[in-house]
Amino acid sequence: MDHVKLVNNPIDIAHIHQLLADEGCGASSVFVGTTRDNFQGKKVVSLAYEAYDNMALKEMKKICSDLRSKWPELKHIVIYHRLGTVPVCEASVVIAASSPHRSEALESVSFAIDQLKTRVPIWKKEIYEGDHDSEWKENKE
Amino acid sequence: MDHVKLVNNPIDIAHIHQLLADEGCGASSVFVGTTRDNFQGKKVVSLAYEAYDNMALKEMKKICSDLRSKWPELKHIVIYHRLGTVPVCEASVVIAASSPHRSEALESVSFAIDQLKTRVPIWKKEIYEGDHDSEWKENKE
Amino acid sequence: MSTDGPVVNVHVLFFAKARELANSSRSNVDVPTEIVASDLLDQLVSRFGLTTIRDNLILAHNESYIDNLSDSILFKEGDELAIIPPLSGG
Amino acid sequence: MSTDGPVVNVHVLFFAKARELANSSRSNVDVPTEIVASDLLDQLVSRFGLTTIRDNLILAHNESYIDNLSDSILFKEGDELAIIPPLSGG
Repeated sequence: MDHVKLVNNPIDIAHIHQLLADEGCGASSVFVGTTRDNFQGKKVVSLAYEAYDNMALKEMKKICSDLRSKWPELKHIVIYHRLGTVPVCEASVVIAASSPHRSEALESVSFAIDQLKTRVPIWKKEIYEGDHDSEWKENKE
Repeated sequence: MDHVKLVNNPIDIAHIHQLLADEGCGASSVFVGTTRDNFQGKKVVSLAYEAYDNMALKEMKKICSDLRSKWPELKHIVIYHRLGTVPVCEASVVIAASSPHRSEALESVSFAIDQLKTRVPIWKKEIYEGDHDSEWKENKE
Repeated sequence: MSTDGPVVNVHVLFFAKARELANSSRSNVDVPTEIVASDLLDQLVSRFGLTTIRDNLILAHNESYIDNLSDSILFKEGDELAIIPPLSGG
Repeated sequence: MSTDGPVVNVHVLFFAKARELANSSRSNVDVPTEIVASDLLDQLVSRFGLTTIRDNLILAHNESYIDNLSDSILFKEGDELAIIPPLSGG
């Protein structure tokens, strides 16, 4: 099953693992992206995320379909992205997959996070300590 | 920090994620190996794991050192393996890492699970439903 | 928008830096029923004060990226157009 | 063990299938102070009934794998030797 969501509250990681559970699966892979406390020497207080919601969900679902055509053995796929203010150390994105064997779960999660960064319309602004202007970030190709 | 353990009880996944948390880290990757319910048409009831404990811990620590020399940015590494009887759907192994950027976390976890399977002295026996003899498994190269 | 032919009214959405510069997250704009994407983008950029980020913007039409700015877009009344600055999700 | 030279007593550990076939998880055995690994393995295999899995076994000496069965091992009293069937952790 595909679980795709934009959420405004902290992501419950234990729940993600439950979504992956399947008696026929031997492997789960979970990637968690979290807010870092620094960028080029400036202290990051939090990140503010915004999305083009409908299109973001559409692109996240396309990523799921792409994963399933590349790795047909995949059982469950989870792509959750948090919006709004995300404090340091909390998860902004979780991508997870389960499959009978490990390579599919591991490879598909790596692939999916790269895809998410290049095609899902979501933006983050870093908010710094002190009087540094906050800054819209840009994912590298 | 390196967290290496052989455990006899269910592995608490939420706790693993806590061990990875770090203000300077933007990425965590968690791999969970679970017991599957089938092998070549036979229904698997549970797995029984045994280890050469001291040597297994030593090899698990060596994997941590190898990861740190290949990916010096890694922050926390967790390698937990469960021993004894592991029912279907429960985790037998968890490998996890956190790092400032995502590629190190993802690649190191993939590498570590391959290493664990080829060099850590742990064995599993599959216990089947019905009157099929239980069977010692063998990891493929 | 400057145009000679038939026009339709579409919704334009602004995000992130583009939203801040435009001082708006959403606007309704008359656009030609057919226009080359780069021409449209130029007109939106000048109208909404996005000159400083012009070269980093792409467009999405009805929730699909316009991959090539030299493509023509066909608009219907009520279509949705989005101004997309560089992504930074994840 | 059959040997002519000086011997020392070492602990031998058996795991998984080897443990089941040997009917034991641990034994104390006199071994030569120096012996080629494959010769030692042959003697242990015949003494502990491991013939059916001989070709799949490797040895660990004091918790380190003996990578090459043609290597010689030097033993001291109380050393630990382990009979290692194919691994299946994970």
